[in-house]
Order: sequence, then structure tokens, then C-alpha cells
Amino acid sequence: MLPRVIDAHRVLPELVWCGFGVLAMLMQPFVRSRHFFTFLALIGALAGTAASVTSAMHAGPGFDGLVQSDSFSFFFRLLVGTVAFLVVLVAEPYLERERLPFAEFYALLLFATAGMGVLASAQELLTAFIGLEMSSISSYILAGYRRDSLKSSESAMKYFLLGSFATAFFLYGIALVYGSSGTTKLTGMGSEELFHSTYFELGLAMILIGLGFKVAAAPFQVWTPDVYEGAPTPVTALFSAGPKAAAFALLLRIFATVPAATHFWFWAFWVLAALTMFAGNLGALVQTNVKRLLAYSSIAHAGYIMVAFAAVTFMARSGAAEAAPAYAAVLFYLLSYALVKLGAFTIVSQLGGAGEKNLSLDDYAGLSQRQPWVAAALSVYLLSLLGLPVTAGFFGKFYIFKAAVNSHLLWLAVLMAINSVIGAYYYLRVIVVMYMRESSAEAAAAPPVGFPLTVNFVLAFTVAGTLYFGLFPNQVLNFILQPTLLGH
Amino acid sequence: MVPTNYYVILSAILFGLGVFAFIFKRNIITIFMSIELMLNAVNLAFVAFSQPLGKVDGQVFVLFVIVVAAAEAAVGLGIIILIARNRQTLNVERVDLLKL
Amino acid sequence: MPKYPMLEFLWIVPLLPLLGSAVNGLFGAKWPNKIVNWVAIGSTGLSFLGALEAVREFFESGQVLFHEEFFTWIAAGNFRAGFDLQMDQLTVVMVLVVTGVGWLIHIYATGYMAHEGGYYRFFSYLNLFMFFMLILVLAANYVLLFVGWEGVGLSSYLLIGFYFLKKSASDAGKKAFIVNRIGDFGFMLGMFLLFKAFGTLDFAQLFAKADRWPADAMGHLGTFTIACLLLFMGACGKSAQLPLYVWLPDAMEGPTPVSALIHAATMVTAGVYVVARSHILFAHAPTAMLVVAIVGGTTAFFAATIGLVQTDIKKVLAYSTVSQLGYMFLACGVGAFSAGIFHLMTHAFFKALLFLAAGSVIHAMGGEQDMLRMGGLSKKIRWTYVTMLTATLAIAGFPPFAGFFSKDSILLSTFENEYGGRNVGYALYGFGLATALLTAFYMFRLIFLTFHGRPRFDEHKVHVHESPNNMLAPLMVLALLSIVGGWLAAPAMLGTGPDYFSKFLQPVFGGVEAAGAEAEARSLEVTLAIVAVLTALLGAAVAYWLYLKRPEKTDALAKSLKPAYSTLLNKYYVDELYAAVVVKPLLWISTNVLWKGADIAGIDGAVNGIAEGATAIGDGVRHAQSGNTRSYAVWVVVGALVVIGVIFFWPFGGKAVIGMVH
Amino acid sequence: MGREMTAPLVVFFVLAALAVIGAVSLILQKHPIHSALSLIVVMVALAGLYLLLGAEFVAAVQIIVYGGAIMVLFVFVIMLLNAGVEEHTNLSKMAGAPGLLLVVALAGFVAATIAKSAESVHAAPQTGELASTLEISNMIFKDFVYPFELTSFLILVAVLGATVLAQREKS
Amino acid sequence: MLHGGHLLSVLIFFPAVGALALLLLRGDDHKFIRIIALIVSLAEFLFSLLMIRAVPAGAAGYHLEEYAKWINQPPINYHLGVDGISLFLVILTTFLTPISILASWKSIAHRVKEFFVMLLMLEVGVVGVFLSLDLFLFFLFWEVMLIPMALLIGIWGHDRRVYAAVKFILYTMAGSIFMLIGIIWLYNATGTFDLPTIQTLLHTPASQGGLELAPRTETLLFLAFFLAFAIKVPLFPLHTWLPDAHVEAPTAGSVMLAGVLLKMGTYGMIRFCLPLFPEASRRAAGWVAALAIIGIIYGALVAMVQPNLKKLVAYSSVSHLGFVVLGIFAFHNISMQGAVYQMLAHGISTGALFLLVGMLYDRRHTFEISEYGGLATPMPKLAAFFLFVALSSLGLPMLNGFVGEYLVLLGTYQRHWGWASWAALGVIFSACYLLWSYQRVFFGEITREKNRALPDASAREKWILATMAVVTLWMGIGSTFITKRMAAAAQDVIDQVEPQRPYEAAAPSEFKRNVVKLNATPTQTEQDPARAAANIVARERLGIR
Repeated sequence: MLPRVIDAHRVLPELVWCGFGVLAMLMQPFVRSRHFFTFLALIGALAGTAASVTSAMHAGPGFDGLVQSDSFSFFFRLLVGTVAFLVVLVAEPYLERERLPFAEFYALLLFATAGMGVLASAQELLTAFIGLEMSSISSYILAGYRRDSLKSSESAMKYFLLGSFATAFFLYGIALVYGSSGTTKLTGMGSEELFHSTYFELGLAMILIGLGFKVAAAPFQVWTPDVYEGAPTPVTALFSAGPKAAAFALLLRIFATVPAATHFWFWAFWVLAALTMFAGNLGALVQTNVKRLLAYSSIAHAGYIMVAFAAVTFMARSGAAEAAPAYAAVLFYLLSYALVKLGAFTIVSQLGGAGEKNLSLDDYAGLSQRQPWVAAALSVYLLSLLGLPVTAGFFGKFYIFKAAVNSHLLWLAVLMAINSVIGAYYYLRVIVVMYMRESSAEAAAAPPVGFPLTVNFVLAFTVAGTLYFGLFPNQVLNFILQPTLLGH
Repeated sequence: MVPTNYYVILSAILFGLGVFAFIFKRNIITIFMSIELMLNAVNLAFVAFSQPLGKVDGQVFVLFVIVVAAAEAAVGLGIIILIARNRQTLNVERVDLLKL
Repeated sequence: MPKYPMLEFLWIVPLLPLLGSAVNGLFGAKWPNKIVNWVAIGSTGLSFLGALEAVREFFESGQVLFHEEFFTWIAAGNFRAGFDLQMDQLTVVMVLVVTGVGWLIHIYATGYMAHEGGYYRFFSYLNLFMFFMLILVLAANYVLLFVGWEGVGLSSYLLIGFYFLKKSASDAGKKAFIVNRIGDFGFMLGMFLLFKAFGTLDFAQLFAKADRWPADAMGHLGTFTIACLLLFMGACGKSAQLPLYVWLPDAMEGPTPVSALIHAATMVTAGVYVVARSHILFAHAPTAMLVVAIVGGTTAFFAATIGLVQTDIKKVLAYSTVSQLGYMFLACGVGAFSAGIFHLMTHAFFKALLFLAAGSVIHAMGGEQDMLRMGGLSKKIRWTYVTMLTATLAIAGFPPFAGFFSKDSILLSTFENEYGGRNVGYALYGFGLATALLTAFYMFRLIFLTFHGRPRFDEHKVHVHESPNNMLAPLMVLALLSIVGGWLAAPAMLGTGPDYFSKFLQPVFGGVEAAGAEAEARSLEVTLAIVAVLTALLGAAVAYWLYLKRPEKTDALAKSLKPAYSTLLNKYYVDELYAAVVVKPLLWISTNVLWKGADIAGIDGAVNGIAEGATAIGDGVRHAQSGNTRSYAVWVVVGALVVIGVIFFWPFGGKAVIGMVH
Repeated sequence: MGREMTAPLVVFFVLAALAVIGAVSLILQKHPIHSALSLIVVMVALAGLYLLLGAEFVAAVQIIVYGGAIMVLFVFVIMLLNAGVEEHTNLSKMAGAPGLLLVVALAGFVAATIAKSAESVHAAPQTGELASTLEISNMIFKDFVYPFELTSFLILVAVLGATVLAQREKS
Repeated sequence: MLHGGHLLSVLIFFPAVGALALLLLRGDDHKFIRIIALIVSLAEFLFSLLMIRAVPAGAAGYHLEEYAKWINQPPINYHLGVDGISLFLVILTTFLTPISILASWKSIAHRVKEFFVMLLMLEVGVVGVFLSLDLFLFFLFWEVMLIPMALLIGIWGHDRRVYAAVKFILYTMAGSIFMLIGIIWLYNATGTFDLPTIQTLLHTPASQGGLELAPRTETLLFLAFFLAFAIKVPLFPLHTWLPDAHVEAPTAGSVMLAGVLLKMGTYGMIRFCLPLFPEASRRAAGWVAALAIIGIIYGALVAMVQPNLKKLVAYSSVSHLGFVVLGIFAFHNISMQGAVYQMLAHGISTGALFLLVGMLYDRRHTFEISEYGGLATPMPKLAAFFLFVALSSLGLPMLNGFVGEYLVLLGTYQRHWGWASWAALGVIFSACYLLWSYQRVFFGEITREKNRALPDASAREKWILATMAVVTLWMGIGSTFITKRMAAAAQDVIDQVEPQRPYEAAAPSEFKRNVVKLNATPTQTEQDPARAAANIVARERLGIR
């Protein structure tokens, strides 16, 4: 029962990412050129992403069902790989500006990405747990990467303490699930008996608590604003796009594979979704720090995604094919959301200036005058977050609405609608500040913030993606909606 | 023989105490220790479950958890040192720059 | 070459003044007055000639009704409003009065307005008025009539407010328009109801259908009654009847030719015209007829009483106009449509004359309008005096002046009127006769105060001078018409022949007025005529006694009847009443209740309140974010409890989702 | 509890009591060192329970890695940072009485749920056989080789993280 | 699947191309930018006129349809079409855009390029809304249009512009998000977003494969759509965004807002609420009419007491649009045509009013009526135009406002005389507030020295206003040009709401010039002898010719 080559194929992306991470670590004492590490990291991220194609071509369960290489994991590997690639590009000027070591950052980034990849492909809870820890522990470190910054270290501390706290719940949930089903493989949890098992129910509840924390569902969301604010902005960009997507991926896989989970989780998701939307949007209403505002907005969007989860439950009754639109809603939303958040945080990162001083909304006043293209790009992101047509965010929201309405979750849809309006207010506020207020005197006098090529590439990529998926979501959707998405 | 439930109840109590400790302790290190307590509770549950199931994988999980705990300890203590160095305190309540 | 070119192109008649208006309005500013004159007088004059020719062709063709559809103006569903003109005998009267009198007044105005600023503007407006008035009388359906109806209102608004620098003038213009709009409200609803009932608003079709419908019973608010009352509401507004008469006295803010043309001779009679035009409908609505008669009679008397004490020469004439219009409605109300139209015509002559003469007086006095500052003008402006006296005699109803005949036929019809078997005519007749008395009194009061007695002005400062010829000539023509205008009915009075005027209108109003009236009826007519003349004489005598013989008695009388006097002087406080009951409360409610209350505080307050509420909650959510890791842990525990609570204890169907029925 | 008090049961209760006392002591101790020592007591007690459950390899690892390595690290850091008695700041209301209630509610619920449902854990067919270390290693290196490999990267991350975070500024 | 070339696509995207061109061209030469924008918008106007040929009078249904697959999951298609109702709304849009551009010629001095780009993008959105036959596509344009408008208000507006812009967008979004839910619900029920298809399905009995909605569902769906439209219209009591938006918007913004954007709401009601949810529409009609009537009177009364000229015009819009809504929900083909006509007329009149108010603002930089007074003396031409426009707005016959208002009231009266009677009060009040404000602004002596030397209308302003005046007059007289083209479409809508009303079902005949009325009357036999004689004469006269 030794691992076969094909098993390696099925986890190739993670191995590649880890490999490049190790490589970066090993080279660190010997190479001084930071460009080298950037290059290495880019290649690593790309290579891993490319490797996900191979692993998708060798679709199937790996390691006797610990992982599953299918279109679903392919999608998420592509997503997190791309996110990692873009984050490297964003981080390069940031690290240089803040005078932070390169090699370690990239190594941690790649390890985190690998962890997310594991989460996305895991079909067994322990593997998932290890993946989760890989991405989490890397994240803790990355959050505190600006060691001399009080905020950064505090962010790391909070993330670490609370993250570990939540992980303990997750783990306890695994224990209970294991106890009641006798296995940790998701595929082994299909039995009818489990519908009546209290242990299993409690275990799933605990797992939901752990993962709810990771995806920042209210009332677990409290850590998010602090951590997002304190972490170095490129890392925040990673946080909002990567780990969250990975955690959702795991949730989705549990949903798809464990019938009892859909059974037990439905109302929990209903309630969490409602709470999360309101917590995020209402909290964001009063924020004046852009980074923090975007953090709250992340919470709100997690809430929207959870609406789709509630819909998944409902649709899953009629079989995987019926639930496909709801899965599609989640996946498409995560995609659009990742693009947008990444872009937005990129701009925040760049405009923050040395030591991340310019994060206040006031610093964005008159941005459209000073740096029209940047303002336009940020507007595109914000409008996408707001869910305006011609952006990917619109389709994301549209599909969620559709899933919700399909599942007769009208009230949830209505709550989401109300939240969309609340959300519109603060997104617009940023646009208003950029376009309708005049720059402060010193901001106007200061030279425009430089946007190096790498950052511009990220912006162009994300804007183009946002608009492209906003106009032609076909290809992605066709991919997502294929019946063999989840490999079984 | 000791019923498995007993172990599981004990693990629940320990887990609860861990949660309790997490909330009530102010020293970051102690808080971290309470996490370790929670992980220990989980381990107990794993082992307890593995016995009646007649499978060793529960024990294997414990090993993994211990490894992860070790890793967490390394990173966590690193972070604690960082905080202590930056803030000159280990009181978690004094580390509240980020809020609202 | 068509056989009847003018009828074929009847639209030219109204269009000419419109062209004149447009040309003057667009280019007149840069032109000398002379060219403006040519355009204005030329267009109306040609229009008058065109009308004459059209009338000739109409009679030549021997048609009962000429009707021509020029183009479709509005069409929707089964509704069609065309630019359709028609001509029948009623139209003939109206068209000739409008174009004829209008033309004369245009000529007069060239003299009167010669020294005013905005000369071109004045004539542009005046021509515009002619256009709309012609549309009004030529229209072949209610909608087009309404075009003219509103259009003359507009012109009236513009002309009253001609001196726009004066607040009182622009106020008066606005008031005229708005009060008219109140009437139009009824008019429109009347049209809607008619359309609902008959499916058309074309006169010919509508009346044809209506004629075959059963009439409404007495006191029954059937379609006819309601429609007629609504139409009459419009007529009340336009023709300044109670309770919508308030605008007309104020309208005297306009230049005097305007008062003569619009607010005496033509526009204000449009209401009478509409009632007469709709006589078939009214004939089916006896209750509405009674209302018309009562409103007309009351207004006639009411306005006359106010006229008694006014000192502004134009105001007296204005109230007199209101009163005379009441007379016309009285006639219509008792079914004597042709009498009403007859009075409309004669009134157009003598009232226009009165106004023009008054204008001449004002012109002579250098703008003074207060009769108490006049006196003894008869010698200085002899022509004006003569013509004005003619008109006064006519309006007071002395034979053989025009007013005598028209008023007499109204009183006669009133006397004979019955409603539901009871003769209500006596009461109406009483009103009519009393009005005649008052009319004679205030008109002679006007003459005596203005032209007789000692001058009560500083003769050194005011250089009294006779008006130029272009002002006097229209006066002469109108004076002539005021004398002979009523003679058409004279044969009937004298028993030598039919009432030619009624006979002329007979195709329109149907078989009325037996030509060779029986002896009994004629003796009644003669009796009533004598009574009327005696009444008028009495009025004139009292005026003579009070204002020439014993002027000191006037004040004493005024003092002894102080409350009544000041009530009259203040026009029964109607304006004040409207202000207090309608205008002010409306403004107050609009400002404080609707705008500041409902809009700002209520709706906007609620919206902003929601926003603020959301922000407040947001602030609360924010404060959950205390920054303290321990409290965050508590939140995580809360979340854990929520999740567990929902999973284990959810009351709404719990976990039964899977089993949920579609 | 109508169960006969057998020897294992007695041992269980003793060890359980020890563990709970250790945990409570962890909470009640004011000084981190004392808390750490309390935690070690818990761990040792748990190791005993593992033995009772027949998982002696796990028990050994528990003592060596947990009680030995990890806790030593803790104590070392406490010493390094010279951490004193816990301060009494009372900044968070949330963490006060309501927090207590919530935690009690949570723990109580979990324990009660578990106690109530003896159903899923099959009446333990106590074989008495100890799981062989071989079996465990087989499992690790065959069935769970992938997570095992991943843990190596995890350790790497931890090492990397510790160095990144704790290294002195190069000024 | 293409029937009429790509004219509609061109109409939608041509301004976008223009905007893009502007964006990429040099941004410093303001005059150049203005001219390009003007040319683009004029060309667009000419294109839109081409549509008239394709929409024959009396033909119901959609013309110039374009159809292309766009998104396959769910099947969202690019489906465009124009009918008699949308035709003129599009033309109104394309007409007002160059006018707005001209109106902003001088008054927009900063961020010129962006301004015109926004204006053109706004045109894209609005034209798209009117031409979309796919619910999703419709919603897309509906939302997209918000942003340029909000920016127009927020960047180039007056003091409280930001508040107004945000309020505008939030109000609209609050409504439209529910519409989105409604659209999705419809999709779920029908499996398509295609408007004609859904319409057919909803009007087919379930036994024949159609979709019959449960009353409650239908009502909810109706409300979801209606709310979005009612906010846009705006219907009382959802109107409070409008005064703010109008007052703060720059002139061009106000013109577009009042002229076109509000119509999107009423257009939506006609296009979606009535045909898709006839039962619910009928049930709601009383309530909607009540709100519309309240709006008419309330808007007028509040307008009357406004101290701010622009706010006055804004509230007058509330009042005028009330007529439109009333006309729509009276379910009478006359009132329906009246409503559409009123939409167009209001676009022109109120647009012109805002232009004039903007011109005053350009001179004095205030909207306070009390700051003006006696302006007729220094600027007689502007005063004349203002009066003309005010008269058209208060519904003077022979000007555009009358036709719509009259038809609405007439049609409404045929069904519900009470509604019409209450609504007709608006006719009185509109005269009150317009004439009163006109008096306060233009009449009397000059009270502020600043006003004494104000320049009269410039040549550019005169051209703008003259164009508006000509259109006003033309619409007042030649209304059949428009009504005959939209009659069939309006009838179609009515038929869908109340198919069982035969007496109006007769297709409106086209009226020819000089048809002697008595011949055209269907009730020949009803003539009485005297009239018949007149007939004969009339016929003879025709014979003579």
C-alpha cells in the first residue's frame, strides 16, 4: 500500500509549492538578490498552478481517499495559486519599502498556499486539519511579519491565539465525528445512521465552529478586522482571498460528500449568514480606515457566500446535479471576490506609503484627480463588491440570489438584498471620497504614489478579470457546472 | 472496564476548562497553555474513541496533533516573545491597539 | 377655385391674428410703432374681412351648419380631437362681434398705447388673444373650444400683467389665470363626462346623440345635469360669476383697451357662449338650468350692489360687467338662449364703448381713475362724453338704445319661466329688475361724478385733453352700434314683426319665439318694458339727486349706513374671505404640514432615521470589537453556542430540512 | 451508577480527578510557572489514562514530547520573559460574568450531550490488547503518509516562523 | 435571428464608443472635447431617428429585434427590440443628450472630459434600458446607468452634492435589488429571462403549458418590480431623493434626470408590471392610483411653497409623474397613451425648465427665488422662454403638456371618475406654483442690484431654448405623429392587463386629414333629421369639389 506515482500527481501542486518554499528557505543564506527570490516565488507559484493542471488530468482520489483531485480542487488550486502569484507581485515593492526580508516571506507564502491547496483537495479530515494548520501557522507568522510594528505583532498574536482556539474546536469536532462514524474520511460518512447520531451532530457543530472562524462568520468574525488591519497589506490581500476560499472549499466538500452535514447545517448556515451579513455591513458603515473597512466588507461577503451554502443544503436534496447551481454560485463568488479583494488591497498597500500611514479614508480624498487610473481601478473593485452589473461581483451576487430564490430562501434573499443596500452605502462612500472630495493640501502637493510594473500588472489583471467575468461568465460557469465537478 | 463515555466526558470537561482558562487568564503564555489543555482534551477523546472502534488511527491522530501542537508552540512562543519585546507586557488586555 | 374659398380655408381667419402676434412678438421689438400697428391692425382687419366673407359664403351656401375638419390634433383610442371648425348662426354672431369689436379696439389701442413701453408686446398679446378667441368661437368640438378657452385665459393673463413691474398687475394676472383654472377644472371634468356618456366631444355628433336621450328629471343629478353643472363651473370662471367672479375686478389692472376687449366684450362672454352652445345639454337638465339662472340672477344683483359704491371708474365698469354677465346667464338659465346671446352682443357694443370711453377719460386725466377726483369733464372732452352717455343710456336700458331691447327680452323670458310646474320666474324677475335699477343708478352716478359737477382735481396740474382721432373713431362706431344694435328685436316689441335676432338664431336654438306673438303676450311684454324703463328712470333720478342735486347727502347716507356701505366698498370681503379660508390655510398646510412635516420630518426623517439607525447599530457592532482578545474569545464561545443552539434547538422546523416538502 | 467499582475504574477516577484538578489549578494559579506545572500534571494524568486505554505509545509520546519538550519550551519562555504574577486589569466586560455563564453553558451542554448519548460508541469490546507500535507506524507511513509528509513541512514552517519572529532586529 | 440590422446595438453602444474615444483623446483641450461629445450625441440622435421608419403606425410588437446568445447558464440573451412606446423614449433620450451637452458648454469648467464621458455613458445606460427585451439585460442597464448619474451629481453638483448622489443611488438600489430577486424568481418559474417569452408563458393557461402564478406570488412579484419602478418615478412617498438630487445636480444632470431617468420607472411599469402581472396590477391599481393622486396634489402643493426654484421644479416632477402613473394604472387605452405622451412631454418641458433654471444659476449662482425678482427687465428673452416653458408645463393646450395630461385624465375618467376628478385638481395647482414662482422671479421691480445688469440669453442659449420651444409646440400640435405610432403598443399593454374589454379593443384608426366627420361616424343611423340635412349639405359640398 505504498504511495503510487499517481498519488503524487494528485497532490503535485502542493508538493511543488512546498518544494519551492523549501528552496527559498535554503537559498536564503546564499543569495542576496531580492529579485532572485521574487522570481523564484513567482516561478514557484506558477509552477504549482501549472501542476494543478497535471493533477486535474490525473483526476481521482489520491492516497486511498485522503485527497481528491477533481475539477473542484483544480478550481481552487488555480485560484489560490493565482492569488499567491499576484500576492508575490504585490509584496515585492512592499517588502522593499518596509525593508523586510524577502526569502522567508515568499517561503511562508508558498507554504500557506500549499496548505490552502491541501484544504481544497482534502477529502479526509485529518489531512484537512494539517492543511488548515499549514496555512494558518504560515498566516500567523505572515501577519506579524512587520516585527517592529506594534499593530502587526498584535495582529499576529490575536490571530494566533484565536485561531488556535478555534482550531481546537475544529479538532474536537473531528474527534467526535471520528468517534461516531469510525472514520475521518468524508466518503465514509454517508451512512444513514449518522443522521441520528448526536455525537456526529455535535462533531459537525464543532467543525462548523472551527471553519466558521476561518471564514469569519459572525459571531466568530471579531478577529477579522483587527487581524486584517494589523497585518502587512499584501498579507491582508492574501488572507481575504486565499484562506477564506480554502476554508469554504472544505465546507463545500463536506456539504457535497456528507449528507448528514447538509442535514444538520442548514439552519446554522441560515442564521450565520444573516448574522454575518449584518455584522459585516453594519460594522463597515462607521469605518474610516480603508483597510479596516475592507475587512468588514470581507465579513459581509462571507455572509453572502453562506447564503449560497444554505441554498446548497436545500438543493442537495435532489442530488448533486440539482445543487450544482448553488456550488457554482459559491465558486464564482469566491473567484470574483478574490480578484476584487486582491486588487483593492493591492491599491491600499501601495497607497499606504512607508509604514502604512495613509490608510484613512481622508487620504483617498481627491484620488481621482491625483491618480485617475488608480481611482478608476479601485472604483471597479468597489463596484464589483457592491454588485453592480458589468463586474464579476454582480454575477456573483446574481448567482447567489438565484440559488437562494431557487431554494425558496426568500427571506434570506431579502435580508441579503437589504444588506446589499447597506453595503452600497459604504462602498459608495469610498468612491465619493475619491471622486467628489478635493485632495488635502499636502496630498495634492506630494508627488503621486509610484505604482511599479508588478503592481500595475496585478491591477490590470484583476480589473480585466473583474470586467471579463462581469461580461462573459460563461466559460467559468461551464467549467463549474460540469457534473463531475466534485469527482463523484 | 471503563466505559468510553467516561473518557469522552472527561475530555469534554477538560476542553471546557481549557475554554474557561482561555477566557479567564490574562497572561498570554497561560492563555496559550489553555489551548494546549484543549488540545490535550481532544487527544483524550481520540484515544478514547479509537479503543472501542478497535482502530489505531485515533492514536495516529494524536501523534499528528502533538506534532501540530509542537509547531504551534514554536510559532506561538515566537509571537509571545515578539509581543513581550514590543509591548513590554504579557497581559493580553494591554495588547489592544487594534480595535473598533 | 373652390366655390366658397373663405369657408374652405376658414382657418385663415384665426390664423391671421396668430401670424400677426408671432411677427410682432418675434421682430416687433426692433420695429417702430408704425410697423407694429400695420401688422396688428392689418392682421385683425383682414381677419375681420375674412370673417365677413366667410359669413357671406355661409349664408350663400344655405347650410344649416358648416363643418370642416382640418387636421387631427389628438387621437387616442376612440377619442379624437380635431382641429375642426364649424360655423352656424351662433358662430356668426360671435365671430363678427369678436373680429369687429376686436378690430375697433385694436385701432383704439394704437392711440391709447402710443406712449407705453413694450408696445410690440402689447399688440402681440392682443393679436394672440384674437387668435384664441376665434378658435373658441369657431371650434367644432369641446376640446378645440377648450384650446381657445385656455388660450384666451393665457392672453388675459399676459395682458392683465402687461405692466409687470407693478405687483398688483402681475398679481391680478395670476389671479385671473388661477381662478379661471378652477373653472376649467369643472369644464374638463364636464368634457370627460360627456365623452364617457356619448363617446365623442364633437358638437354635432354629441348634440345629435344627446337630443335623443331622455332629459334628466327635475332635481335628479343625471349625466346631463352633472355635465352641465361642470360646464357651467367653467363658464362661471371665465365669465366671472359667483363665486369665481373675484378675478375680473382685479383684471382692470390691465391697459384699458384690454379691459374693453377681453374683460368686457369678448372673453368674459365665452362662458355664456359655451352655455348657449351646449343648450341642447342644458335643455335636458332643468336643474342645471335653474342653477344657471339663480347664479346668474344672484351675480347680477350682487355685483351691481358692489358697483354702487366703487369710486374707481374702471372698477365700476368691471362690476357692471359681472352684473351684466349675470344677466346673460339669467337669460340662458331660463332658456332664453337667444336673448342671452342678444344681450351678449349689445353688451359687447356698449360695454366696450364704456371702457374705451373710460379709457379716453383716463387718458385725458393723465392716468387718473378715481371718479372722486374728476367732475365737470363733459365740456372738455365732449366727444368722449357723448359717446359714453350713449353707452350709459344703452346699459341702463333706455329705449331705443340697444340695451333696452336685449334686457327687455331677458326680463320677459325670466318673468315667464317655470321650473317644475312652479313659477320661479317672479323671484328671478325681481332680481333682474332690481339689478336694472341698480345699474341705472351706478351708471348715472358714474356719468355725474365724472362729467358733471365741479371739477375735483387740480386743473393746473392735470391738463385735460380730448383723445386723438384714432381713439375717437372706434368710440363713434361703437356708439352707433350701441344705438342701433338692438333694433333687430324692435319689430317684435312694436308688434310689427318677429324678433329678427331670435329668428336668425332659430336654426341653432330651435323653434322658439313665436314670431307673431299673441296679443296677450305682447301686452305683457309692453307692460314689462314700461316697468323696466320706469325702474331705470328711477335709478337715474336717484343718482341725479344724490350726486348732482344734493352731493352732501351722499356722505351722510354713507355714514348712516356705515356697515352696509363699508361691506359694499370692500366687496363683501370676499377676497379677504378667500384669502383667509382657502389661500392662507393652503399655503400654511403646504409649508408646515406637507413640506416640512410630511416630507422633511416624516418621510425624509424616516429614511435618514433608518440610515442613522443603521449607523448606530454599526457603531454598536464596532464596539463589540473592543480590541481585547479575551472578549473575542467570548464572542467565539457565543458563536459556538449559536451554532450548537441552532443545530440542536432550532424551533423552526429544526433539522427536518431534508424532509421539507417542496 | 450501578456499575461495579473495578480496579480500572478506580484508576480512571483517580487519574481523571488528577487531570481536572490540574486543569483547575492551571486556572487558579496566578503565576505562569505554576500554571505550567499544573498543565504538566494534567498531561501526566492523561498519559496514565492513555495507558489505561491501552495506547502506551501515545502515552510515551505524551510524556516525552508534550510533557517534556513542549512544556519545557513553555517554562523556558516564561523564564526568558521573566513573566511575573498575572496583572489584574479589568478592561473587558465581555470576559466577566457573561463569559463565565457562556462557557459553563457550552461545556455543560457538550458534556451533557455526550453523557446522554452512549449510543454511538459501541459497548467497548475490550480486547485488552495493546495496539502495537508497529501498527501505528504502518498507519503513519502507509495510510497517512501524505499528512505525515505535510507535517514535516509544518515543522519547517514553525521553525522558519520562530526565527523570523524572534530574531533580533539587524539595525 | 437578426431582423433589422444592428441599428439598436449601434444606438446603445455608439455613445460608449464616443465616450471611449473621449477618454483616450487628449484631455486638455476643453473645446475639442465638447465638440466631439456634441458630434457624437448628435449623430446618435440622427441614428435614433432612423428607428421611426422601422416602427410603422398601428403595428404592435417589437421591431428591429436583435438576438444573440450571451450567457448560457442561466440562459441570458442579448435581446433588443423597439416598439411604439420605447421608440419615442429613446428619441427623447438621444434628443436631450445633445441639449444637455450644449447646456454644459460653459458651466462645466473642471474635469471636463470626465463630465462628457459620464453624460455619454448615461446615455448608453438609458437607451439600453429602453431597448432591452431580456429581463437580465434590462436590469443590467438599469443598474449601470446609476453610476454615471451619481457621479454627475456628486462631482459637478452643488453644495450638498455628495449627500444627494448617495441618496439617489441608495434609494434606487434599494428598489432594484428587490427587482433582481423578482427577476430571478421569474426565471426560476419560467426558465428564461426573455421578456416576450415570459409574457407569452404568463398569458397561457397552465393547461396549455403556460405558467399561472398563485395570487400571493404574483402580488409579491409585482411588488418587487413595482417598488423599483416606483422609487425611480418617484411615486409618493418614495420621492424624497428627487428634490435633493435635482437641486444638487448640475443642469445637464437635472435635465437627464427629469427628462429621461424618471421615465425609466414609468416605462418599467408599462413594460413589466402590467403585462407580466395583470392580476396583481388590477388588485394594486386602486392603491397605486391613490398614491399617484396624492403625489399629484402633494407634489404640487409642496412645490408651491418652495423657496428654492430648482426644488420647485423637482416637486413639480413628482406631481407630473403622478399623472403618468395614474394614466398607466387606469388601464384605459386613452389614459395609457396619455401617460406615454405625458412622459415625453414632461421630458421636454421639465428638461427645459431645468435648463432655464440652470441658466439663471449660471448668472447668479443661486436657486433662491427671493434672490431674484424683476428679471423680465434685464432679460426679456429668457423671461419669454421661461413663460413658454412654464405654460407647457402647466398644460396649456397646443403645447405638449396638455395632450398627455388631458388624455390621462380623460381616459382615467372613463374608468374611475373619482380618480380623475381628484387628479384634475393638479391642473389648478400647477398653475398656482408655476405662475407664482414666475411672478416672483421675473415680474415686479428689480429688488437686488446684482440682477440689474444680468445678460440676456446668449446665442447658444437661445438656440437651445428655441429648439426646446419648437419641440414643445410641435408636440402640442402634431401629437398624432407620436400617438399613432404608439397606439398599438399601448393597446397591447391594455389588452394584456384586461383582455376582456372589447369596446376599446378596436384598433385605433388612422385619421386622415379632411375626412368629413359625419362620414366617419360609425353611428350614421343615429342622426336626427335636422342634422341629417346638415350632413347632406356637407356631402354635397364634398361632391362639388
